[in-house]
Amino acid sequence: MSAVPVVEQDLERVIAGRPAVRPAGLDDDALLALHRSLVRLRVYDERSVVYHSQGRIGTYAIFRGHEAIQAGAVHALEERDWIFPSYRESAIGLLRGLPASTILQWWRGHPSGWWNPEEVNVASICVPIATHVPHAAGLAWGLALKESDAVAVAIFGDGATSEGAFHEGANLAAVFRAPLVLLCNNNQWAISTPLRDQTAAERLSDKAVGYGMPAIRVDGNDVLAVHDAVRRGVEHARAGEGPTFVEAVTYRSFPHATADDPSIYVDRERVEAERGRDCVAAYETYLRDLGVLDDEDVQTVREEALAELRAGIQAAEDEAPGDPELVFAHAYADPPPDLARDLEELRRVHER
Amino acid sequence: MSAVPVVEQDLERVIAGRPAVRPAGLDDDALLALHRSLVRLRVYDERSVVYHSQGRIGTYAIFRGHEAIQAGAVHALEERDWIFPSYRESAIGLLRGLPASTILQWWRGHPSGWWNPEEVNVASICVPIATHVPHAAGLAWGLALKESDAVAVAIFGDGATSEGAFHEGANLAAVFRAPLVLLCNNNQWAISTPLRDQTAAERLSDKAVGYGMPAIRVDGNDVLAVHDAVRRGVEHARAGEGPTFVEAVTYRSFPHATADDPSIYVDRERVEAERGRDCVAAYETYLRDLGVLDDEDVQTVREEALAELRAGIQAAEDEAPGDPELVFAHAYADPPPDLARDLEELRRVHER
Amino acid sequence: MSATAVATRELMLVEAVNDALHVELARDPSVIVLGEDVGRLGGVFRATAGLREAFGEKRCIDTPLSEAGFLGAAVGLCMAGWRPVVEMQYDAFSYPCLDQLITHVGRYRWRTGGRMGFPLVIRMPYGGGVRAPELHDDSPETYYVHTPGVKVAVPATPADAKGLLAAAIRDPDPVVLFEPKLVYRTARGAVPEGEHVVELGKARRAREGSDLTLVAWGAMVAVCERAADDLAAEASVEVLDLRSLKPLDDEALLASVRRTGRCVVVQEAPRTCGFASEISALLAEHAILDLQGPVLRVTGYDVPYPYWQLEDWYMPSVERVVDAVRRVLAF
Amino acid sequence: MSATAVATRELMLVEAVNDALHVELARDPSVIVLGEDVGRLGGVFRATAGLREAFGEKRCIDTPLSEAGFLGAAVGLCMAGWRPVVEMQYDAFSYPCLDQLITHVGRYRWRTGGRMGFPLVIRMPYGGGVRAPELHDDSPETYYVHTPGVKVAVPATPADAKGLLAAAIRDPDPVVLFEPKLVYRTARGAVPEGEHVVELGKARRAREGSDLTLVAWGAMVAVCERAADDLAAEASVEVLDLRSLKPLDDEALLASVRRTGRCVVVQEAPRTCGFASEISALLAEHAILDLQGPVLRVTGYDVPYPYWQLEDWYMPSVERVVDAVRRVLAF
Ligand SMILES: Cc1ncc(C[n+]2csc(CCOP(=O)(O)OP(=O)(O)O)c2C)c(N)n1
Ligand SMILES: Cc1ncc(C[n+]2csc(CCOP(=O)(O)OP(=O)(O)O)c2C)c(N)n1
Ligand SMILES: [Mg+2]
Ligand SMILES: [Mg+2]
Repeated sequence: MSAVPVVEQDLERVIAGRPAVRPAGLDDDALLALHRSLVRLRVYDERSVVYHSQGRIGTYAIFRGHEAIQAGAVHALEERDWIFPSYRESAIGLLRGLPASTILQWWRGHPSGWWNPEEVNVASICVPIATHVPHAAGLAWGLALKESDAVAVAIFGDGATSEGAFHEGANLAAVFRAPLVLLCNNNQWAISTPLRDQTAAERLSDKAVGYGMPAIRVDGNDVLAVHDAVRRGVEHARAGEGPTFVEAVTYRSFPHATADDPSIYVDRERVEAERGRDCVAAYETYLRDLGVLDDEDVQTVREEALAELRAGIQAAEDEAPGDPELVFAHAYADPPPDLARDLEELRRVHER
Repeated sequence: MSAVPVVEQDLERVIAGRPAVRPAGLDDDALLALHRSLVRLRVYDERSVVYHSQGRIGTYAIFRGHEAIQAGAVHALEERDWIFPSYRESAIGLLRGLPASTILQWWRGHPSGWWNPEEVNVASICVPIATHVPHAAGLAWGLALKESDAVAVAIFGDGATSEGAFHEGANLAAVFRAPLVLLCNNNQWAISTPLRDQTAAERLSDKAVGYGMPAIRVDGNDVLAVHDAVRRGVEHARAGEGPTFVEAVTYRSFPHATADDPSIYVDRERVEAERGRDCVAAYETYLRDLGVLDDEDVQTVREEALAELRAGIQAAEDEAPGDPELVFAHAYADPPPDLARDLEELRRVHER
Repeated sequence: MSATAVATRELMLVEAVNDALHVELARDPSVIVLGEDVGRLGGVFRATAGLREAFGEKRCIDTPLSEAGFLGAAVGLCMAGWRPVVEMQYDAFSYPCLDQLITHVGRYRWRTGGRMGFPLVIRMPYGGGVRAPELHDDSPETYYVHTPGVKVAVPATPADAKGLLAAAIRDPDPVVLFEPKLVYRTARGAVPEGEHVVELGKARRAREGSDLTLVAWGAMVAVCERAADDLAAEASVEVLDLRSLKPLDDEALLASVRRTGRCVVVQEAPRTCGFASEISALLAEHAILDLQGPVLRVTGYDVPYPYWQLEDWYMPSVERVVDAVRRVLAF
Repeated sequence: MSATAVATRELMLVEAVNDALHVELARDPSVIVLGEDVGRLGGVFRATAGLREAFGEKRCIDTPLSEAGFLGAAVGLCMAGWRPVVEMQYDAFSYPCLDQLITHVGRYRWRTGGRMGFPLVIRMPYGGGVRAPELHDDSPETYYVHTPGVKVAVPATPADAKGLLAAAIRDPDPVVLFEPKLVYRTARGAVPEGEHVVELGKARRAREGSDLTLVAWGAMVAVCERAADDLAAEASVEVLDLRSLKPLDDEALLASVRRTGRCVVVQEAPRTCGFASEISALLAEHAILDLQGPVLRVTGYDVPYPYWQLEDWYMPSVERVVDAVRRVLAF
């Protein structure tokens, strides 16, 4: 393999070197597990784009190229640690045992797209930008108050750092030394808005200084670098030292979502160049260099992932449509009485 | 005089040295004008506390000890430059020609406490924390878009830096290179909340890094240091280089407001020590050392200020109570018709 | 709710709030209090006084100045098994938290398919008449009660201030409590000692009457009672204290108006889309044949809350209430 | 408003919005547009397409992702003499700006004693039915219309989308414009070319009728028209498109209901304190003797807007409107 080309200066990297060097603390199984996660995410994403074009799921936020950030983070965590995803990490629950059908149903607008965060320690997908950062801070702080040693990771974009919610959540986490990793997927775009219109800071990791927390800035296409950065943040957090900001620098070389047409605003050459730096391919080359992975393995992992997705879409499509009762369910544990009357009314009108 | 004692490490100072050195660019008149402003603010504040205790004005936010920050800033500006005060700088308009009675009426809850910001380039007093930061950013940016060379200063507290509004305003100002000085009165308290519970950052000025703007950190009890810092920020802004963050470090050694009893939460010894570092006294000593000021001058300036305040409270008290019509006035330039009906109704009911 | 033999103490409304917090924090170790200045200071109105001393600084927490941040954190605290009671320092300073409220507090349980609970409480002093600078006088209940997934209560008496807060803390859902700051220290009354819970969704008949129903909540209940006194020679006026806006005791409302045939609703908030409009709408839907006159609303106006020397012209006065009642009676 | 000879073009609603922006930016050099993705991209719905090309990047500005920040900045831009038109990308993503809206946009003119103007416009796509993930479907008009100091309008047709936006831009006060995204590309109609202004505060009779008035705004107007069609054999149903919620054309409302004697109000937003409640309350106050039956509201429910496979159960349907009309007629 050739070294992952320089996306930006000043980034930590692991897999860029030749000959490939095995990172400390990761044995073959761990390296291959990471690979499997990358591929599962990649295949989920690829298939979702196809399913969307077939009209089988709704609008979908593509994460191709960002699998290294997601898999790198999850593998740096223990099962008891919490993940707070944005819409960009909609499928991260796969790596925690959520069935593909659940996540597909989320994108299909089916009520069974709901999951129980507590079962997998993955919070609900956050649609509004950055508002989950205070949740993650509160959860992490709340766990520490209960003397648990679990930690949390919140994942958000470069654009998210402009929101007040990011600021307030990050500041609060630092003040309360919440065991939290703030993982910023700096893909350099917020829909059509480039990073330079988002901030005048040179690096997003510079923001950490103002919160009095350490920052690590890594190549977001390098799954091992992300893994290592998040691992260090997690150790810091578990040791009671508070939050860390991790900036994972990558590039959004695909549309923001299926509805988006980036041809209006992006530089095609840059996109082409960035596509050549694919994080999954880079890692596969690295593992091959290490002698840990061969073509057959790649094939098997991919086929398993494809089977998982095929089964997932099948399960999703086989599921009965949601009962209208669900419109009224779950908002309250102890609902105001008019909701029951409304449901009755609705049934009467539509079932006559 | 003895040097102003060290409030914190790592602060820029001007008047701390002996023998006193005249700062470049400020002649006797300028130095004395600054003194006069300090005294006018001091007297306004002292009298307001008295007026409050006499029941002649309502709850009042004391700014004793912060006069150096306010006067230092105003004197670093041209008349065409805008000031965005918080409640803590309620009387800053005095230095721009607002009558004391106007500001006293604000605290008396009289509608003539309203002023026209455009006339003095002083925005309305901002009561909610930090929400004026985006206004100042927008105004400054808007002026630049009109190719004016005026700049703006927004003044806010240490606590304000925790709010999303501060963050969003600061970031936006930096992105649009708005000609703005963000002047933080770090008095180390937000009501009863000390700075260490507000942020884990070592210095508030560290926050500037994350916005890609320069920062200056000065002794907020040193009017010349504040003046110099704001002046540099203003020059930077006027040159089209964008915003600067100025942290003026002081200490709130008086209650948050007349309703507050800090004895519950402050350290009395620290308060006593801080009171000994009074910014007005320090500057007077400095001017005496320079030979620019003598006891008689001090006396005169103070008496003039007192006369201004006496006349102000008189004028305020002489003013007729506001017409109930004002309840309905001014919200809209072109009000929905029901407001006129409401006024009629109100008159009918209360005047029978 | 309370049996006849319950011991009571005479308390001011804000003391009753404080009492509820002491009792509930002692009862349930998962209850924690957070907000600006609630710890060291015990709150700018002293509603949280003594909590830090009694329960330690991990259960009564001074937050950074960031309403959206600490309400968002409270969502996370719920996920970690806590029952946070969040103080907003004043009505208008709760507005920065509306985004968290609308997008998360009211929706997170739904998002989990009802599998996780968000038993958080937001309490705040609200309302005018306190001779304070602007933005210390708002009555923002509409923003909250219009938001799905949350409940809203407003006490008018010390006993209800304690009982509704206790109910809110024990409720499995997010509850917003508006405390009428105008009467924090002037409303005094007997408050049951120890545990005292006033079920959400039950109105209180503050005064019985047969000719017209005055509907109010919070500080306006006392205004209505004074109006009823002033009208005693002319009419028998019932005063219904809603206590809880969501869930709403629509049965009590409809029963009262069906009996009296007339209704005036009184609120401090601006008129358009205020909760008084909701009450009128319910009557227009369910009591149209019972109404012997128009349903009038006596409300704040659709303008910014004025400078305080003029605030008595803005707040619903006894005179305005009396006038409205007379107009309905004369209809 | 428009003379008979005005040239028109057939446009989709979102095109009419775009047209208004082009015309108004050309007319008045102090009008500028800002928001997320309004520049390079021309808006996620392409409502601002072509503006940057036509007027330059200083008059069509991509902001950082910070709704409170750029609405706050718009307040400052007004102070510098600009007339900013701010886009919120979606209804629910406007919630972070509510604090600026309530504490400043609606109050700043008042604060200056009426001496400074704040002619800003907030426009946003709103409403459900678009098969999108959560928080892309809200109808938040209550939060805005309850806030003093702002005006609120909601077009239902392409011509009104253009005319109301032009009126909002020319208005001396802050105006919030809700654009029904559901019909952005399906509502088509003749739109006057060039300058076209539809005065705020004038309702539009979308359909004439004598037995009952259906009151609606935005995307619900078409639902009401379909319901009126379905009912044609049974009753003559009038459809009143309010167009502007504040100022409200209460004369047109009362005139219509006085004539028909019956009213059903239809809105997408949750029921409690929705604008439908305000309409009901106005009728209960001013038309009580004219009403021949209850005023019914057909609304969204007081629950989070559901996952989209269920959204048709949540949104007011033609069936629900028809049912409500029949109930009132049978009363
Ligand atoms: C509060 C809010 N405002 C606007 C949006 C609309 N929106 C969805 S994604 C997006 C861009 C986000 O960019 P970034 O944070 O960089 O994340 P990325 O999409 O690149 O992963 C915007 C503006 C939103 N979801 N929430
Ligand atoms: C949004 C908001 N929240 C809460 C308050 C109540 N409050 C008034 S002053 C204050 C403390 C402000 O501290 P800081 O920013 O340091 O300014 P200082 O008072 O020290 O000048 C608080 C919490 C407010 N005015 N606005
Ligand atoms: Mg991005
Ligand atoms: Mg302070």
